[in-house]
Amino acid sequence: MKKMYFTEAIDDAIGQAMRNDHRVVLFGEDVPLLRRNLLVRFGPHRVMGTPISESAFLGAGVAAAMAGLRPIVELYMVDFIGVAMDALLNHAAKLETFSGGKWTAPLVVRAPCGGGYGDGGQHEQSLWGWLAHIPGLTVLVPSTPADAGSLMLAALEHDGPVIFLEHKLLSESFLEFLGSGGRRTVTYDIPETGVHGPVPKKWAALPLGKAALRREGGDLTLVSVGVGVHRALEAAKILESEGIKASVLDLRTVSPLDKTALYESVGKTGNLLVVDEDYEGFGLSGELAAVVMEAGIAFNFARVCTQSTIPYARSREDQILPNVERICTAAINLLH
Amino acid sequence: MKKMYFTEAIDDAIGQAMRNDHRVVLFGEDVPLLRRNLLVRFGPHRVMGTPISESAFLGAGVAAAMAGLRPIVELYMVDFIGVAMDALLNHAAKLETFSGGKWTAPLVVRAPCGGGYGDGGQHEQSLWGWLAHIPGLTVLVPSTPADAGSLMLAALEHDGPVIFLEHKLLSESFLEFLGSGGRRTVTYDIPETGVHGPVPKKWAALPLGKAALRREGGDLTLVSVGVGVHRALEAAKILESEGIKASVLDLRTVSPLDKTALYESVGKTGNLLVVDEDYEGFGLSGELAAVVMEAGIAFNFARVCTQSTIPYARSREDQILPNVERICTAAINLLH
Amino acid sequence: MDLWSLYYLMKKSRQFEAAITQLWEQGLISAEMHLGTGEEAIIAGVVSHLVPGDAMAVDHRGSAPFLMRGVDPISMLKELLGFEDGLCGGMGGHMHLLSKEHLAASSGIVGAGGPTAVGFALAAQHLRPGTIAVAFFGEGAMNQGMLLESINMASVWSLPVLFVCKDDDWSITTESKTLTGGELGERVRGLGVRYVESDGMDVEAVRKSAGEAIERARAGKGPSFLHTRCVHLEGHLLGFSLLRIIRNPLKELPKIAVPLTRSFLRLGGGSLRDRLAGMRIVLSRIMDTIYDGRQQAHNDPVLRARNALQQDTARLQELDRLIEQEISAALEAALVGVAQ
Amino acid sequence: MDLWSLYYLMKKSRQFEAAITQLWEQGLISAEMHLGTGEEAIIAGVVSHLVPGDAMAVDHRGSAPFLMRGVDPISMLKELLGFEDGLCGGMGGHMHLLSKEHLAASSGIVGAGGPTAVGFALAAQHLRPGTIAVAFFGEGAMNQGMLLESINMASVWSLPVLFVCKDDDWSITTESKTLTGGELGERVRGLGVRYVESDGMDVEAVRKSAGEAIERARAGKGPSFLHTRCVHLEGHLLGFSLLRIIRNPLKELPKIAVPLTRSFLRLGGGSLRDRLAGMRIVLSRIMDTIYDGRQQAHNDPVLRARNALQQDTARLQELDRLIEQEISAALEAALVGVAQ
Ligand SMILES: Cc1ncc(C[n+]2csc(CCOP(=O)(O)OP(=O)(O)O)c2C)c(N)n1
Ligand SMILES: Cc1ncc(C[n+]2csc(CCOP(=O)(O)OP(=O)(O)O)c2C)c(N)n1
Ligand SMILES: [Mg+2]
Ligand SMILES: [Mg+2]
Repeated sequence: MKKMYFTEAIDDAIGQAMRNDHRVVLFGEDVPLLRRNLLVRFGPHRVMGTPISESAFLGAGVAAAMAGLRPIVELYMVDFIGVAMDALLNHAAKLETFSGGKWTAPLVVRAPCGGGYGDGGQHEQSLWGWLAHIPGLTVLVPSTPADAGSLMLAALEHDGPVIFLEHKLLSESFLEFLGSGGRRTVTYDIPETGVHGPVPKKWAALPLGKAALRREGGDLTLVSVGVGVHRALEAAKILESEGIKASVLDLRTVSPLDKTALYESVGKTGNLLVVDEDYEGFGLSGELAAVVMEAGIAFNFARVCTQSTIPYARSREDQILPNVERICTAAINLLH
Repeated sequence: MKKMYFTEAIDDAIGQAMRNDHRVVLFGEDVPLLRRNLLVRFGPHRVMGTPISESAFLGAGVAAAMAGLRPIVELYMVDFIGVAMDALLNHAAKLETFSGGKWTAPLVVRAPCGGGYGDGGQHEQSLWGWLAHIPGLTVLVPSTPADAGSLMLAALEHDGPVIFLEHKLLSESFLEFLGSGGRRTVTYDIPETGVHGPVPKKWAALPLGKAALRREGGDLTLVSVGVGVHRALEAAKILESEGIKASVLDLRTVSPLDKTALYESVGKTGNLLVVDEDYEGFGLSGELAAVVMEAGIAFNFARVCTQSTIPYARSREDQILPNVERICTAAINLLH
Repeated sequence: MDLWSLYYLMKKSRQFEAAITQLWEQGLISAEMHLGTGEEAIIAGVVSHLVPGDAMAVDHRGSAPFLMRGVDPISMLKELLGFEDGLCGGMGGHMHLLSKEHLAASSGIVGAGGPTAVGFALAAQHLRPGTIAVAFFGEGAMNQGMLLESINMASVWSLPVLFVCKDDDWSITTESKTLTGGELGERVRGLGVRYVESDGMDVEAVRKSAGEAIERARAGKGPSFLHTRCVHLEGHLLGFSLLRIIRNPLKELPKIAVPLTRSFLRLGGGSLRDRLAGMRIVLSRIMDTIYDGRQQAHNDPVLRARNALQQDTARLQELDRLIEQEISAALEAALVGVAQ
Repeated sequence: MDLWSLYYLMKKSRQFEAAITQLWEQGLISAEMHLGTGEEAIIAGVVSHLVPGDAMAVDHRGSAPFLMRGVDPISMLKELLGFEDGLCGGMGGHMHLLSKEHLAASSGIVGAGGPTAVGFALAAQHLRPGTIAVAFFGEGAMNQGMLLESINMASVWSLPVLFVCKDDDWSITTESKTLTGGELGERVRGLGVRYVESDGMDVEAVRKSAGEAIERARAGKGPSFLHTRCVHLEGHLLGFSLLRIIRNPLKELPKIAVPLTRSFLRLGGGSLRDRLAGMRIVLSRIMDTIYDGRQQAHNDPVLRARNALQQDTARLQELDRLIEQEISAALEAALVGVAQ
């Protein structure tokens, strides 16, 4: 079976979409070099570099989508959405409602996210729960090459704005671009099955809002996205050796949530442990608790999230970001 | 006892702070006219107008606070934070951690928020839960003139960044400025006790993170902030006539949350109904569910929030924003 | 297009906004209402060049450009009234008028028209060569970063955009020049875009300079920036406080003067010098409102055009009558079923 | 301050960043590392004017300005190593160096130095009259809205700010002029701020023009913008891919060339013309890197100053020796307890 790297898979799926739909264009800072393989295949009219003007080019992406294109707008990192949030908060997310359902913006915002490699708290945020708070935005966080490519295709087929978050620990090429390629002396805790894996011959869109049960176990349900899924799977192995059987649910889509899958698993296990690399408060972990409560399911709840600004020091960073040890401890406390 | 209007109380408290501390300065768009009473008392060096450059003047507020001032930066409406989010997300909120606790930014961001008067979905957002997601930000949402003044003073005494949200339905002068003053033909559902009420002779800071139990009842706990508190109180009256006794907890501070007060009340009633004018998903309502679950308290949960982009049509708007009828129905469903 | 047709567009818009004002005064429009009253010559001079496929990004003053672009007045009035059969199903409202059919989008976020026009123009380049995008905004927006970024992007991507600055000197209660450094022309050229000025009260002048700029854009010669001056006869929005003071001083002035004086005299605070400086600023905003162009008829572009057409009074009166009929018919149609 | 002292500052910074490079290569610095190597003349020429109470906002290249401003090299190295006794307790790291004592703040957000300098200057005006704020940023940041907004604000508030643009032609892999419209000078003047240019390789030239600008600011005469050119000898960051290709083509080129060619030849996609145009862009970025100033010694401001001081070789060698000692001592001190 064909195998690909995470970012390779995304770019490959984009290539397929660009080949089949001339409305798909790509722009962002340094995109001509970062996506050079697409540039030399589709040319400079479809793969464009932008100035360091996020609010202008993200806003332009929204309008270009309104006017018939299917743009993929790249941010260097999701953290930099700060300067351009207006385009999402007040425009992309609101267009469909404001127009009485008559106008939509099929825009894909692609942004590297996440930490675990020592870049400091202004360059390692996740923010998926934060973005999902805004009605009208779809938020995708793939955890494997296969999902990454298929979800990118789904994003491109979707008629509304989609935020596609690409975890840096899974992006071989981005980490190498950030400097790791310049030396052999540095290593990160990279989930192998996330960074490289089997992919379909031809890309087909995954349905949005469909979670994947990565592992089944009756004692508790670990729910996560992105790198967190791999940490959860690792923890589940260890827990098994302690006699605890954990299910691992990969949401894949933060918004809309796959409530059905959530109810089913938590309904069985009666224990929900959320593993979320995004900030703990007022985000994904709380929403999952609320949603399951609203369904009237009786369950115990715990969460392992990022509780504060991410420290620069690798050792401290590893403590703040959800890690296997914290997940195991939380699971054991939850059950006993 | 002395009585004041909501915005009058805030400006009065600011006046007291400016009198006692020369480091307190005030700037924002149209501030010279909007805060003219402070301008003619303290002069143009302390009360300054800015160009329509939110990202520059909000970022400048952060740095001015770092360098020794105690600025109050005004946004015309909290919705406009979109263009300036970077100053909060990546700077104000992170400074204390990034500096190893050695440097803080005692900044107050004052912004009108909330809907209920027909200004449309781009000008009526609440966003308090959204802002509270970011570690390092304090978020205040007063519901009475007395709290508004005392919390503004607390904000000015706090050493970190504080977002102070002033609900437009409570701000007599802002609504009149937006045009209602030009005619007698329009009325809004304005909570009387919120817009005008008793205030202390001399302003003293309220402790941050301290909720207020506005009403005590043993059957369920209604938790809210801002105008929602008044809607909840109104609903509680009606519920009483149906034999349901509701407590109403006014959080006043969204972040940090007063967990103690929350545990105490929900512990007694066993039923939590969140009334939140901010968007439902991934926000305050979910966080409250999670926090109470983590405390291991057994309870039923429901929420009445804003579930989508706010419609322009007044009638639809009244349905989308938490209203008394929806609160009563939710309460009854929760208990039966 | 001759002056008669331009006058028709402008007068119709003026009449249309008179109807909106009526609805607003009756309380049928609940919140803020910004009009284009006073900027009709700019809008008509530009919009009269647009053809199907051209796109338009407008700010918080959407009614005039939408009407002149051909959006149905009835559906717009119904939108402002919040009816389900309004232009946007009653969901958008006056600051968020949207017409996919006309590729016309409004936003209440100052400066947002910049990125929107750039995106529209990018789509035009790819999908509808020869079509263009126009952005309307005020001079206050020229301090909003995303608009400045957009002017630069239009330049480096050589996009078919016309940026139209409707300069009325004011940003709500602020006199924009006091907070805008340098010259707009230099600022725009420094972002790489061709800069032209035109008399915003003179519809034919605007139409001419807009025409040249739009031709260039259609021909792939890149963006232009058109700087025009105008006054907003109704002030920033309906019920604008500064105008209320001047129009009804006996009623409005005390509301402001009493607390102001009390605060001016209040113990504790700045020196007398500081306080006087502050007072001077407040008063100047009121004085400048009294003496600024908003009050002067010769700044009314519709009247100006009308005077130029006086020679044929009969035709003029006939035209005015038709427009009045058209609009009051639209108003009636929109209000069908509303208990007056 | 004479050339010897300026050379001392620059050479010390160069040596310091050599030490940082060592740590980075040893993997003791985990992620991105941007150096100021090549811009020392600009930093020294400006920072040598600063006095206690002056403030400084820097971008992602913090080590040089912080060192020259007098921040302890040991605590900075410890910060980069993530130690609890580092400058920021190991919490900030290289893009977020902060020193309250020096009123010096870094940010990894391009353009953020603008608002920061404006805020620092506002506080200076209120609390420390006569002191000023400096902002260091690259030419790429001149397309970031908040920086443009800040230049305008400094102008209209007449703040004591010196904006220093370190123009190296590049934003990572992008040649900035291809995406920057107009002339920076016109852009800055159009925002109302005084514009000066100076040779960024010549520390005395920079010091002179910075001195004049800073004097004006201290005297309450408002902000200036200093445009200087430089090259970053190590490229955008340590391990910069474009430089790796050039320095080690046999190893690096295939990694890029193989997938690139495969994709260039892949079925489905643009016309041959499009593909060639795309290929030309990729190749030009590599070629321009080969031929651009980064490779040329005469663009090294430290060498330049050194040549000017050649007449007194003995003193020069002695000074170099002292600097080396100073830095290696700092390195040792920082590494105490780290198993090498
Ligand atoms: C980003 C943002 N900041 C502030 C506001 C509040 N606001 C609405 S209109 C306006 C003044 C705009 O002035 P100008 O651009 O000159 O347009 P004019 O109203 O004069 O036609 C302001 C500050 C807003 N809507 N959006
Ligand atoms: C808002 C924002 N957008 C993008 C980036 C990614 N980024 C980091 S440095 C850089 C290039 C900056 O170029 P320039 O300002 O010229 O500084 P130089 O690196 O050339 O010294 C970019 C795009 C960022 N850090 N912040
Ligand atoms: Mg204006
Ligand atoms: Mg550069």
